Amino acid sequence: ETVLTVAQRSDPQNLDPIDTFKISWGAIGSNVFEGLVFRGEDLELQPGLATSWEFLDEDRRIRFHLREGVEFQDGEPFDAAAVKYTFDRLLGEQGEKGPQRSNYTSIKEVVVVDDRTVDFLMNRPDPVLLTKLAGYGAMIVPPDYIEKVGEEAFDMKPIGTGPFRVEEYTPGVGVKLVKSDSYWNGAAKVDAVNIRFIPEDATRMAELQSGGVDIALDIPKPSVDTIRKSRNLELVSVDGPTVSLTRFNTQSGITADPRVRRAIAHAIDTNAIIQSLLGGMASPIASAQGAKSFGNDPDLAPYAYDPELAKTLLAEAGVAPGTEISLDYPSNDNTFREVSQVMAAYLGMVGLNLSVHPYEYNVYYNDILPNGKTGALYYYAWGGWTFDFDNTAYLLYHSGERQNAYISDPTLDALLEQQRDTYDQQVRLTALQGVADYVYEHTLDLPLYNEATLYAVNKRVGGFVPAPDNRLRYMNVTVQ
Amino acid sequence: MPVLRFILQRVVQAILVTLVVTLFVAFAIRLTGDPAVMLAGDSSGVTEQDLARFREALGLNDPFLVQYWGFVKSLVTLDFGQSFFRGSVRDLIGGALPATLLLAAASMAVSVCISIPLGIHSALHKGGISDQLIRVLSLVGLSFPNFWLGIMLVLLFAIAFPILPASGFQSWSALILPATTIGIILTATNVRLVRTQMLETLSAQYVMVARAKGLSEWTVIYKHALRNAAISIVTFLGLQFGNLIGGLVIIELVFNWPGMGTLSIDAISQRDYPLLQATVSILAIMIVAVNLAVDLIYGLIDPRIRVA
Amino acid sequence: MSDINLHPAPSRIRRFLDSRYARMEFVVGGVLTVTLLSLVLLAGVLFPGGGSQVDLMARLNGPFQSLGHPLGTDPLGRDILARIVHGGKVSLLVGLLSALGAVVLGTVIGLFAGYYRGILDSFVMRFADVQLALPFILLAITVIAIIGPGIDRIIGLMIASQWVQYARLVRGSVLSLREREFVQAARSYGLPNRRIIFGHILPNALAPLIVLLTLNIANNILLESSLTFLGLGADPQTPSWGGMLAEGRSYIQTAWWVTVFPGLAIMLTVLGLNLLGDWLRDELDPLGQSR
Amino acid sequence: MQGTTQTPASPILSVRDLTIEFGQGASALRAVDGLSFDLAPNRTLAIVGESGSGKSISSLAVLGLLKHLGGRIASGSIAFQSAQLGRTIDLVQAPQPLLRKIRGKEIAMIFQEPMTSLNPVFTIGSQMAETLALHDGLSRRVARARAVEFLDLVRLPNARRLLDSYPHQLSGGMRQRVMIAMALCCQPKILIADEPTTALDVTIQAQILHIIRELQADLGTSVIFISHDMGVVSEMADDVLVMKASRRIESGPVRDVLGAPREDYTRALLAAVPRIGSMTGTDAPRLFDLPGAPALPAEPATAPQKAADRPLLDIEDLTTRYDIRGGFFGNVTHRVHAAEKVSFKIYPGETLALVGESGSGKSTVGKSIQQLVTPVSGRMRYHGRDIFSLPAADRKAFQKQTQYVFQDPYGSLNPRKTVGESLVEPAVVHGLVTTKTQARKLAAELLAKVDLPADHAARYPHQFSGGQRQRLCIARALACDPSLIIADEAVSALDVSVQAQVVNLMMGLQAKHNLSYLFITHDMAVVERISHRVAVMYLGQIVEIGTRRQIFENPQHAYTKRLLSAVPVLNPGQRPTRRPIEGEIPSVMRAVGDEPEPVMLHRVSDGHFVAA
Ligand SMILES: Nc1ncnc2c1ncn2[C@@H]1O[C@H](COP(=O)(O)OP(=O)(O)OP(=O)(O)O)[C@@H](O)[C@H]1O
Ligand SMILES: Nc1ncnc2c1ncn2[C@@H]1O[C@H](COP(=O)(O)OP(=O)(O)OP(=O)(O)O)[C@@H](O)[C@H]1O
Ligand SMILES: [Mg+2]
Ligand SMILES: [Mg+2]
Repeated sequence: ETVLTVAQRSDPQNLDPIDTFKISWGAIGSNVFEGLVFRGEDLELQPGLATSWEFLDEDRRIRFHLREGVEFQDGEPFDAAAVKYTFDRLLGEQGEKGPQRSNYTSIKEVVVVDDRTVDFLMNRPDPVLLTKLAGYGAMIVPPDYIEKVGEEAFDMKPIGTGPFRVEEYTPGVGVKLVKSDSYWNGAAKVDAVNIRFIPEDATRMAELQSGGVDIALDIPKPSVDTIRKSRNLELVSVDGPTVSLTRFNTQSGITADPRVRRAIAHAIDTNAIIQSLLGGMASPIASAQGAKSFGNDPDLAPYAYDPELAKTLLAEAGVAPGTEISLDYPSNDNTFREVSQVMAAYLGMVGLNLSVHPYEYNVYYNDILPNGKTGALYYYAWGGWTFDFDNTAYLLYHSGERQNAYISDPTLDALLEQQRDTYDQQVRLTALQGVADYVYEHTLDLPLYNEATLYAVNKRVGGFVPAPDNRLRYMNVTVQ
Repeated sequence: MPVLRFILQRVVQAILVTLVVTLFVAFAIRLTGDPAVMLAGDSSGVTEQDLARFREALGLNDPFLVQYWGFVKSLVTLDFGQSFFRGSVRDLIGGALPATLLLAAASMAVSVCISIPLGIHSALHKGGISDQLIRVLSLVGLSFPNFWLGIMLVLLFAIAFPILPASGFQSWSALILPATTIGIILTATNVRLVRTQMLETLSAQYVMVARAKGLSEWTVIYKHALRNAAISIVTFLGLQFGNLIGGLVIIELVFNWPGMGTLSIDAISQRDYPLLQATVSILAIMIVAVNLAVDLIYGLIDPRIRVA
Repeated sequence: MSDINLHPAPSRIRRFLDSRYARMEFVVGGVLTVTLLSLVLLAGVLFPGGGSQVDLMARLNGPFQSLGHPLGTDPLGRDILARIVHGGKVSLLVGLLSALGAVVLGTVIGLFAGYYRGILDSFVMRFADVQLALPFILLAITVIAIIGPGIDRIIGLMIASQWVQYARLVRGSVLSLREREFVQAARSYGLPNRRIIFGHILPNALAPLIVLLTLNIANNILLESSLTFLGLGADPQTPSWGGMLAEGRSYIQTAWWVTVFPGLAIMLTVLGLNLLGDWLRDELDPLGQSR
Repeated sequence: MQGTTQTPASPILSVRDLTIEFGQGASALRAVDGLSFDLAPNRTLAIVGESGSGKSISSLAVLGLLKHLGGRIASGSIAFQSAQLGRTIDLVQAPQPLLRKIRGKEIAMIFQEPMTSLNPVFTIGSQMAETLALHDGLSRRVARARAVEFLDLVRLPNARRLLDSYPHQLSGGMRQRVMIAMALCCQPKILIADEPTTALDVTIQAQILHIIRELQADLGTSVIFISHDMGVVSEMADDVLVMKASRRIESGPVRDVLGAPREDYTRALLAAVPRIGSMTGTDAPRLFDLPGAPALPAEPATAPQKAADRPLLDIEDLTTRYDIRGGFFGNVTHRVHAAEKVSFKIYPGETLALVGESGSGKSTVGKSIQQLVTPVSGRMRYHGRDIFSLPAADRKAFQKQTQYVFQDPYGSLNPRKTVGESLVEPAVVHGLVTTKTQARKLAAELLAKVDLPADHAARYPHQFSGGQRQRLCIARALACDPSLIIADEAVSALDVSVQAQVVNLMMGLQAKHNLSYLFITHDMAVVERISHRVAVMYLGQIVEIGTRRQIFENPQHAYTKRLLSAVPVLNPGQRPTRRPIEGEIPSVMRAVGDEPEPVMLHRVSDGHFVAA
């Protein structure tokens, strides 16, 4: 019996796809569940449980043709009723209690046409819907099984159509997956996957080095060198979805002045930060998205490091040297704690005294951020697994969004709404790039970097393909 | 029936303590955060309305006292209800509490077995080379940050000489490193404590008398002197035990030991009210129980101290 | 175990050591403490930059390699020596004040509870139970929410949550001491309770307190950083030993010096203070002298 | 068998040139200087002499326990003929494991201070059984039975129950008897008895001495008997060694040394011995004659005018009981009726001696007056006012004016304070001294009063001898000019000359300041000298009370008579012919509900009352 052991930082705490939106779910759920649409490591959309789909009724209806001969891991057949059940559950009472529902509210209803065909009736156009059907809340669940065991049991031991089934989930400790014999698309190469939750970086690395785990996720930057030097480990990196930025209080204080914001942007050498603190495992960005994101404008260059220009701009804006400003961030982010101190050093060189201020995570996202209680600068990191700028941009720049306390700009609102209203990808691209350009122009944010997703893999492991979105699939992985 | 009455009295007090602690905790946690935000997690597009819906679903819109009463009921029926994010609280605690108790007991045992002989040796050879060495080492030991020590032990025994598992909880051998780490840190203080307390009693007249009876040095020290030195030692051990079951967070993290410390820290940072209230009540009850035991032991150790 | 000293006349060397021993403790402890204190007090003069000079080109330089950074540099390229010297300000302030505050408060409360027993004792000890059961982090978050951050808050919080330990420890000893004859004697000649408590009971209950105090000084220096990182302290940029250790945590494997030197600083502080404390105790303690 | 003068050929213990030092280098203190003596088998060597002259320290040296006190043998040898090893060994050089075999089994010691010699946290039974199990290999049950036997032998009441008692539940004399029983129960070859009977009333003392003699007769035990009581010494000893200031003064057979002393010090010592009956026909107390000191007026302390004065302290029906808990839940099953309806008055300037059987409740009465234990019922008036309801200011005055000297001098001194600090503390509390210099001066004065060097103020309690500590406690009581001193067995450990000096001092103070004493003691000779009136306690009740003359010359109660007849007299070499006490040992411990019958006192003559 071959067992693959994987270590990841956190416990999703709930295996039901609609109850969680934790990235940590992705590397488990993607092996157990499948959606109608499949998006692999290359980020291309492909048929999944649906073999094909078509847009009908002026795009108000999307028809999916379902795959034959698929069954859930307990033998329950996969059919149109299961699809309908899945979305009724997501959009209904059960979904209301979870975070996933809000991503799928563009769907009005799912109608069973026949056993192998379903229609999605849309409330409004949703250009990202197909992508979203490939992940998380849209995973198809077994109606009979849920009715039989109940919601609470399903949280702990769910069943899907994927290549592995959940054998045992021990909260805080790990999940054991075993190969499903009834998988429609071949059989997994290992018999079981033992996923362990190891929150402490040093411990996860120790387990990796001692051979206790075969694959480790969430590699801390300081360990990159150690892994590289190790004889039996391999570091695998791929562009990830997560972008980090510092945002400005654009409404009050000195950062209400765009010149000051621009000055700050030019005062900080993000490249140097990436090369040193992040070990080069990140790329500079000009907007709040990485290179793989739909909506990225490759022509937009990050703000250049130009302290002289920064000083000039500050002088122009009438900011006296030695002016105090502060930067807030959530206290659980160790990397940014370092980055923030480097930023303080850079700003010091152009005459701004930056004090940094951590807040407890919940306080930060519940109070400081939404209520606009931040300092002149504040930290924001976002990892949209859809790789579509819409997701990020809307929540960052559309007025009235919960976490956007400062920006309310009709131009941005219009662009954002325009791209949401159409399935025309060209229109959308233009609009999203427009958003990026506009934000860049007015220096509404200071984009810092797009972190690479890092994996460390023992050399006895074969067939490992890194997933940019953390949704690792272990089906084709082998281990000696 | 003084002892029985004393215990009953303490049980009543324990209930009061638990209520006060949980009331405070329930109040403080609601004051400082919102579980709905945690539920939203990394999800995009969660709106105020969504949050309001979460709050409704979690029962957070009820008046505080109604919510608290619900908790008290769940406590009385020993069905601690559902965690906001992760299933049955009883199951979670049922997993974490034994792990914590095991680790705490093992490390206390390690520490007691090492520190008492060492402390006594040190006291007997006051000023000698071995005493100096023990004292300096104990200071070094107690100023070690526990995570540092833990990671070092892992690097040493799991990576450099891979004889023990680096982390985990499944096998007995996995207990060795965490118990040793905590054991070392506890030992460092306990050695000093035993030493100072023994210095005091070793000079008592009755110790001299015990020697004059021809008792072996072992009996003189471990029976006659140690028992008299034991009050402070027992108090200290009681405190340590309380601390251990309450807060092994860092060690639990380093060794990936799924105990109560991590559970309650998670509960706090996620604002998981039911889970937090339950862990804190368990903790309160344990602490009261440990202190009751300590107070009863006082009476056993020193008959001049009467309980009640 | 004690079959030593068969020939009662001690050797010359032994005698020399014995007579000097107390003074050796004093000298070593004193030198350590004074050196550390003066380094910390003179931090501004010795390292005017405050150790906050970030230099990404010089990050994680090893120790003993260049004169500029004798103890190496941290992940941001800051000089570790300078940061240790400056970090002492916060660390010593927090470590010493919090431990002192807690020991004073807890000792007084424990003395009274143990001496008078009855309702006062029950009340105080149950209050202590409540205190022990409260999760420290929650307390910290609540404090920030209500009164905001600051070093004084850190110290206050540590005192508020640690006095309990001292109170329990003292109470235990008092329960036994109050039944001793010399306490009764003092009572019989009309010594006010207050003076019995502080003059007779306290000196006999001091030894275990010192042990706990030592432990807590070290712990609080470390704890300070967790609270600062949580937002309870002033500004995480201000160096402190605990902070340096915590920040170096992810570099333990790659750059040992980042954690080892601040750890050493804590250790030397604890060592110095303890040697002085031991010396003082031996000076004051009759029981120890003739043994 | 009776003491003869010839010295047997081979001594079982032979001490040569023993020199003992404390401290190091130049500051070293010689506690014993060149001491030599021999102890023959089956004989008793009495060591007498000045308090602090090194008697106890020498005994500890024999057991090889000095290093635990911080002392060391600077030179000398101690040769011991060990029966179990079958050879002679030098105890100075012997390794600890060997010494351990000898201690307790072959050489047993009764320690001087019984109050602090028992481990407070173990029951009497376990402390006794432990030794038996160790040396005689007895099982727990057999050991307990043997322990009961020995406790009975030393006339401890309720021996079976006593096994489960803790030391603090026992009176001073009871603890001393436990110590004796413990030392005897392994039937050692050499018994070192360091003032073994100081806390015992003379009847029980006689019993104990009888047991020791029997043991000697049966097993040929040799005894080193350290005592200040010359009467006891003359009854017990074959040979006597006199010590003063760390040195031997003279030694020899008892008849020679006590009958025809050669040295001045011995003569002075003997001259100071109070002889019972010497006061017959007088009413008032009289000072001891101190050799060398100027002759003193015959009658320093005039009898107080009771009729005129109101009593200083008026005790009425004082009842104090201790609960004894038993069973799993710790219910009260028995009560110790330590004081039952005790009534007496003390007038200003008067000394009331409280004598009585060991364990009869004398200390309890003292502690009740001092409010250290809470009485069950009764009234206590001080200057006519109820002690319990005194307002704060008067309570303070009461505490200043009544000083209590504890029976346990070691325990009642704070081990962490220099004796200087301890001595002046009462005076400091009551505002009599305010400055450091005053305090230092007072400490020096007080030490001088009890014949201790002023520089001892800087020492700590554990650095003194038993008698020295006792004097410290007396000195402390004198610190703030009290008007009543309750002295519980305060002079029992003092050698006769120091005792005479201290008692004289007390009487002098009485004459000068109209001081009153409640003098709890077993030493009838001292009682005769010092007291105006005497109260006799038996089983928690006062059975006879009257003036000293009435009691001594016309004792009425059977117990009083027995007490007076049991006083040993100095008659070197003469063995007493008293019969041991037999029969039931009466006890003050009773089951709950079984209250003792209160005795009724009948008037014998004016002021003399006796129980029916
Ligand atoms: N630990 C000590 N350190 C210093 N001096 C001590 C110590 N113990 C005893 N001494 C001194 O040694 C001397 C002899 O003490 P020891 O106890 O033998 O006297 P003693 O003859 O038994 O007197 P007493 O009749 O009063 O009991 C005393 O002067 C005492 O002060
Ligand atoms: N704390 C206590 N608990 C139980 N019994 C006690 C306690 N203290 C004293 N007793 C008992 O009370 C009785 C009287 O004791 P007390 O000390 O008053 O005797 P005493 O007359 O002073 O005797 P001695 O002359 O031997 O000192 C004894 O039988 C003793 O066992
Ligand atoms: Mg003596
Ligand atoms: Mg008594």
